[in-house]
Amino acid sequence: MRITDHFPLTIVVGTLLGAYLSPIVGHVRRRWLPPFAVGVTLLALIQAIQLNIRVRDCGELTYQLGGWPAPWGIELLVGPAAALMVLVLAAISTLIAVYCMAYIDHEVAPHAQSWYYAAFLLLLAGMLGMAVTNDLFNTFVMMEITTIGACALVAAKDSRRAAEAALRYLLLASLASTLILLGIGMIYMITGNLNLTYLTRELETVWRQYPRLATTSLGLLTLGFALKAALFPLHVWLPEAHSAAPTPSSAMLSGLVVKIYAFSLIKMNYVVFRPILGIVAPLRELLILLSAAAIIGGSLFALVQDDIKRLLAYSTVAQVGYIFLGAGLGTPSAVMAAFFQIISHSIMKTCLFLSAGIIAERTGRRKIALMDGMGRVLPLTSAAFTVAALSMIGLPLLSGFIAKWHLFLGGLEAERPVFIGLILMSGLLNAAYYLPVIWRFYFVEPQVCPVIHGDPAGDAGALGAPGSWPPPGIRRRILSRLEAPLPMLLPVVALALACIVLGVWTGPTIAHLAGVAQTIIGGPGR
Amino acid sequence: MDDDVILNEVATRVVPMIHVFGIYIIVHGHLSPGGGFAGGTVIGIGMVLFVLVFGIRAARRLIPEDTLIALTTLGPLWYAGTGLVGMALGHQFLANANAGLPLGNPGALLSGGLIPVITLGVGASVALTVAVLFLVIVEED
Amino acid sequence: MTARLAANYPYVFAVVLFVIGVHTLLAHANLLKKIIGLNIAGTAVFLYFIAMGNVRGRLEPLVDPAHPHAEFVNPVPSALILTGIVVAVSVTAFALSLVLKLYRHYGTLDAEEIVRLRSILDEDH
Amino acid sequence: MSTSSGGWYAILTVTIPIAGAIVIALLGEKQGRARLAVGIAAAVGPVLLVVQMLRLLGDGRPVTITAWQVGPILTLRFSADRLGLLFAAVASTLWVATTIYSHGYLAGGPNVRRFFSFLSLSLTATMGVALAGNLFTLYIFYELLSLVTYPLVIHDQTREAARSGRMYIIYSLCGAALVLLGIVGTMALRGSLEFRPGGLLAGVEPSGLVSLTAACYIAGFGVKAAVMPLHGWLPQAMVAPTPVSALLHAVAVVKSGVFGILRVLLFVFGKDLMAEAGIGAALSVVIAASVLLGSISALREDTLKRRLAYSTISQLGYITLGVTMLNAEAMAGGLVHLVNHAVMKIVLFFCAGIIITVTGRTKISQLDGIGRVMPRTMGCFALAALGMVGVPPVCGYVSKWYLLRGAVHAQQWPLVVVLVASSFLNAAYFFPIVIRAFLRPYREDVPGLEPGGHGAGHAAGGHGPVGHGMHGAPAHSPGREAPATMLWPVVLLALVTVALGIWSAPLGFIELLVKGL
Repeated sequence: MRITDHFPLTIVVGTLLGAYLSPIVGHVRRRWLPPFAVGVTLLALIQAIQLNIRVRDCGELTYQLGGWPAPWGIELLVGPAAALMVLVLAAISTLIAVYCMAYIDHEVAPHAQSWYYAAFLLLLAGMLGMAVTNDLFNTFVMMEITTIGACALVAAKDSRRAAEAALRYLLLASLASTLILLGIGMIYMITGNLNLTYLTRELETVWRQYPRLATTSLGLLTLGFALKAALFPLHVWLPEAHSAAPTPSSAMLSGLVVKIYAFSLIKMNYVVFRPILGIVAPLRELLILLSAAAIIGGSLFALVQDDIKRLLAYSTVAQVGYIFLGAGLGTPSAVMAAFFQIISHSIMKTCLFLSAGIIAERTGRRKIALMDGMGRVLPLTSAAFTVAALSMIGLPLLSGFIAKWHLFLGGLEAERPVFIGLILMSGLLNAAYYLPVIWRFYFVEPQVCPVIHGDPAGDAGALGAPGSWPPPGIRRRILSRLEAPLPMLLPVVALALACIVLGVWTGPTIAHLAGVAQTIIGGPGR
Repeated sequence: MDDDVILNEVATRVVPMIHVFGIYIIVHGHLSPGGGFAGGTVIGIGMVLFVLVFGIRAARRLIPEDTLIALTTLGPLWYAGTGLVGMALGHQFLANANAGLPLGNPGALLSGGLIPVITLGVGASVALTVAVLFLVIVEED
Repeated sequence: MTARLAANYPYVFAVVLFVIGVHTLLAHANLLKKIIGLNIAGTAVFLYFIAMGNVRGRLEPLVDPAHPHAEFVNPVPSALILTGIVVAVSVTAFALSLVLKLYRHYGTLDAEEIVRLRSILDEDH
Repeated sequence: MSTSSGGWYAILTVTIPIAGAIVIALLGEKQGRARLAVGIAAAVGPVLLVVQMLRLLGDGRPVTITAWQVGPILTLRFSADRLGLLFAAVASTLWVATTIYSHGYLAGGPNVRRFFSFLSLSLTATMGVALAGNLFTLYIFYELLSLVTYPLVIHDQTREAARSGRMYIIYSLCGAALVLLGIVGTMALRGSLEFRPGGLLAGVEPSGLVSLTAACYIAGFGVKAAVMPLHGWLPQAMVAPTPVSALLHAVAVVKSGVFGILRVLLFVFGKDLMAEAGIGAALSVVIAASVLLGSISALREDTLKRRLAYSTISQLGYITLGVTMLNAEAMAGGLVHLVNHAVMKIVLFFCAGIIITVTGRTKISQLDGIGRVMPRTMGCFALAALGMVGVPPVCGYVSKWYLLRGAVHAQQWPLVVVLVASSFLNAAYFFPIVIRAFLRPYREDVPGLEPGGHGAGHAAGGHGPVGHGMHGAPAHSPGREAPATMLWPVVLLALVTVALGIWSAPLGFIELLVKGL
C-alpha cells in the first residue's frame, strides 16, 4: 500500500497525534506551538486535497482499520460528500490556526495555550473522524471527542461567562450524545450492524418487522444531532457559547462544528436510514418547520443584539436553518443548497468572527455601537467583514446568494414556494442587522479616535509578545504598515476572497455538489 | 486530610493493590476478560484516590507535571506507533493478522502479536487521562 | 402486555432510568445534580446496550477450545459500552472542573442563582 | 444567442466607470481637477461606446456577449438591443453633464472623493441595468445600484440624511427581493432567465403564478420607479445633494426602475401574455392613479425639490402607461418620454440646485423674484417647466401627443382623461413657481437662509454646499449666477429640450424599436 492509501486514516490520526503532542511541544518551547498547530492543520489540508483528487478520479475510498473486513472491523469511507467536508474542515481550520499565531495571546492565558491547541486539534480530529467514518459507533466516539474539544475551546478563556457557557454547552451536548447513543443502540438492536453500509442493507428488510424501533432510532439520532447543531428551539446554548469563547474558538464552533453535525444529520437521514425514508416524512416535515422557525427566529434575535459576537452567533442559528431547510426539502437542488451553505457559511462566518476578533484585539471594542468609523481605522478588516456580511445578506455574485438561489430552486422542485418567500424575508432581516454595522464602519465618523490595543512589546501590538512567530525583525518591517499582524489579516482577507470566488465562479463547485447531492439522495442531479 | 490516620493507612495499602489489579486487567485485555480501558480506569482511580488522600503536593512530588504530561501523551503515541507497525509492514493501520502477526491463543497472553502491545498503550493513556482530568479539576485556582 | 414487559425488564429499567436522568438534568437547578442526572441517563443507555447484548442461556464470549461451537452472548455491546463509559467519565470530569470554576466565581452551585448573580455583576461592569 | 464581435463594447461600457471609480478613489481628496477629468472620461467613455453599439445595431449586427458563467443557469450576459441602448444613451449622456455640475456643486465639501467614486460606480450599475442580457444580470446591477447610490444619498451624513438613507435602502432591498422572487417565479414557469423579444414566457398559459410573478416584478421595480404606493422613499431621498437628486432620482434610479418594468413586461412576459393575463390593464389602473396622485401631492408641496420629486412620480407613470396600452403609438410615446423626461427633469433639478447653492432657498414660497436675480437659471427652469406641461416646442409635448393618440386609438377614454387632467395639474404646480420667480419682486429678507443651516426641518433642503464656501462670496448676494461648471450644463441641457422638441431625433429610433417588439 502506498502512503496515500492511508490518507483517510492518517488525516484523523495525524491530527489526533498533533493534539496529544501539543502539550509536549508547548512544554518544551511555547513559541513552537502556533507553527506546530499550523503544521498539523496544513498536513491535514494537504491530505484532504489529495483525498478529494483521489475521490474525484477513482470514486469512493474505503479503509479498513486493522485490515478487518467491513462488517466486523471499523471502516472509513471517503465518498464525495465526506471528501468535501474534510476539505472544508481542514482548510478553514488551517486558516484559523494561522490566525491564532498572532491572536492567541490576546484571549488565552500563556499557561493554557498548550491545552488550547490540544483541544483545537482534538476538535479538528474529532470532526474529521466524524466525516470519514463509516461506522455508527465510531461516529459516536468521534462526536464525543468533538464535543469535549469544542467545550474545552469555549472554556479556554478564563472568564466566568466562558465557564458558564461551556458548562451549559457541555451538559446539553452530552444529553444529545446520550440520545444519539440510545438511537444507536436501537438500530444496532434490530440490524445487528454498526457499519453504515451493512446497516442500511440490513434495514431494508428488517424495518418492516420493527418499524417503530427504526423510526424511534432515527428520531433520536435526528434530535441529538439537531440539538448539537443548534436547530432553533434547541439553540439555547449556542449564542452564549459562541460569543463567550475566544474568537478563534467562536470561528471554529460557528464555522465548522455546527456544520459537521448538520452533515451527520443529513448522512443519517438520507444515506443510512434511506430504507425508512418513506415512513419518516413527518420527521422531515418537523425538520422543515423548525428550520423555518430558525431562519426567522435566529434573525429576529440577532436584530436586538448589541454585542457583535452575539449578533454573529444568533446569525449562525438562522443560517443553520438554511442547511436544515435544504436537507428537509430533500430535492436535488435543496440538498445541494444545504451543502453549498455548509461551505459558504463556514467561510462567511469564520471571516466575520475573525474580523470581529481583529477589531476587538486592535481597538478593544465589541459593542456594535462603538464600531463607528472602523472602515478608516482598520480598512482591510472592515472590507473583509463587509464582503462576508453582504454575502450573508445574499447579494448576487457572493457565495451566500448561490446557496439561497439553489434553495429557491429546491423550494420550486419541492413545490413549496412559501419557503422562497421565507428565505427572501430572512435575507432582508440579515440586511437589517448587518447593514447597520457596515453603516457604522463607513458612514459614521469615529467619535473618539479608537485606541489601537496597546501591548507592552511595542509596535507589533499583541503579536509582539516574546514567544510569537515569526521572528521580530522581519515582523516589524512588514507590520509597521499593516493594520493588524499579517497572520491575522491573511486568513480574513483570504476568506473574504473565497466568498467572492465562490459566488462568481460556481461552476465547478456546483457540478461537484450536484454529484454529492446525487450520491446523498440518489436522485438525478441538476 | 494529610493527618487522617485511617485514611492514610488504608490508602497506603489499598492504592498499590488497586494499581496491581489495574495492571492485571490490562494485560488480560486481549485473550481473556479484561482490557486497556477497564484496567486503565482502575489505575487512574487509584491515582485519584492517592491524590485525595495524600494531597496534590505529594502527587506532584511523586510525578512532576512535565513527566505527567509526557506520559499522558505517551499512551496515544504508543497506540499510534503500534498502529504504524502494521502500516510499515505494508498493510492497514493497526493491521495484525494480515501483516503476518499471530492472532493468539486463548489464555496465552503473549501470543497475540501486536494486540497486547496496544492494550498497554490504551491502559496507560486511560489511566493517565483519568488522573490528569482529576488533577485539572483539583488544581483550578 | 405485562408479561412482555416483565420479560424485557432490563429495557423497562433502562427507560425509567433514562427518564429520571433526563428529568434530573433538565429540572434541577443544582449543577452537581445536573451532572448526576446526565450520568444516570448515560448509565441507562449503557444498561440498554448490555441488556441488548445478553442472550439468556448463552455463554460468556470466551473461546474455549473444549466447546468450539458454543453459542455466545453478543460481546460487541459490552465492548462499545466500555468506550461509552470512558467517554462519560471524561465528560463528567470536564463538567465537574467547570462546575468547580463556577463555584469559585459565584460561591454557589445553583444555576438560577448564578444567572441572577451574573446579571448583577454585569450591571456593575 | 452567441457572442458577437461588438460584445466587448458592452463589457467595456460597464467596466470603464469602475476603473474610473478606482482611479478617483486613489487620487487625493484635494486633486479636484484630476478628479473631474477622470470623472468626465469615465462618463464620456460609455457615451462613445453606446454610440458605437448603436452604429453596430444600425448595421444589423446585434451586440451580445456572455461575459461570465457564474453557475448552471446564472450567466452574466450583456446584450445591447434598442431598448437598452436608448436608456444607456440617455443615462450616459446626462451623466457627463451631471459630473461637471457636481464638480461645481460640491467643490470644497467633505468626502468629495467618495462621492465621485460612487457616482462613477452608479454609472456602472445603470449601464449594467441598461445592457443586461438576462434577468440575473439585470438583478445584479439593480441590486448594485441600490448599494452604490446609498452613499450618495447620505452624502451629507446628517441625521436627516441617515434616516432618509435608511428608508431608501430598506425600500430598495425589499424591491430587489421582490424582483428576485419574480425571477424565481420565472424559473418555475420557464426554467430560463434569458430575455427574448416577444417574451420569454410567450406561450405560457395565463395562471395565478404568471400574475403573481408579474406582480412581484412590477412591485419590485416599482419601488425604484416610485409607483404611487411604493414611492415613500423618493421625497425623503431629496435630502441628498442636488446633483444626486437630479441624476439618480430623475434619471438613473427611478428610470432603471421604469426600465426594469419595461424590460420585464416586453421581454419576459411579452405583449401577448400581458394582454391575455390582463397584466397591462391591471397595471394601467395603478399607474393612472400614480400619475394623478403624484401630481396632486406635488401641488401641496412647498419645498422645491420635493415638488420635483412628486412630479417625477407622476411623469414616470407616462412611460409605463405607454407600454401598458399595448399599441405602437402609445408605446412610442412612453419611450420618447423616457428620454424627454430625463432631460427636462434634470434641468429642473439642476436649476433647483443652483438656487440652493447661490441663495440657500429651498422653498417655493421663498422664490419671489428670484428670476430677476438669476435670469439664466430661471429661464432654463421655465423652459423645462413648459416642456413638462407639454407646451411646444419644448420636447414634452411630443411624448404627450403620442400617448394621447395611442390612448384614443386604443379607445381607452379614462386614460385620455387622466393624461389631460395630469397636464393641467402639471401646469398648476409648475407655473406658480415661474410666475413667482419672474413677476414678484425679489425679497432680501426671506427667513431660513443661513448658509448651511437652511431648511433644517425639511428633508428636501438637505444642505447645499453653501456652507462650504464655494467661491468665498456671501452665499446669497443678489445678482449672481452660479459658477460656469454648474450653469453651462443647465443651459446646454435646456437647449437640448427645445432641440428635442423641434427635431425629435429619438423618435425614429424608437419607432424602429417598437416595430421590433
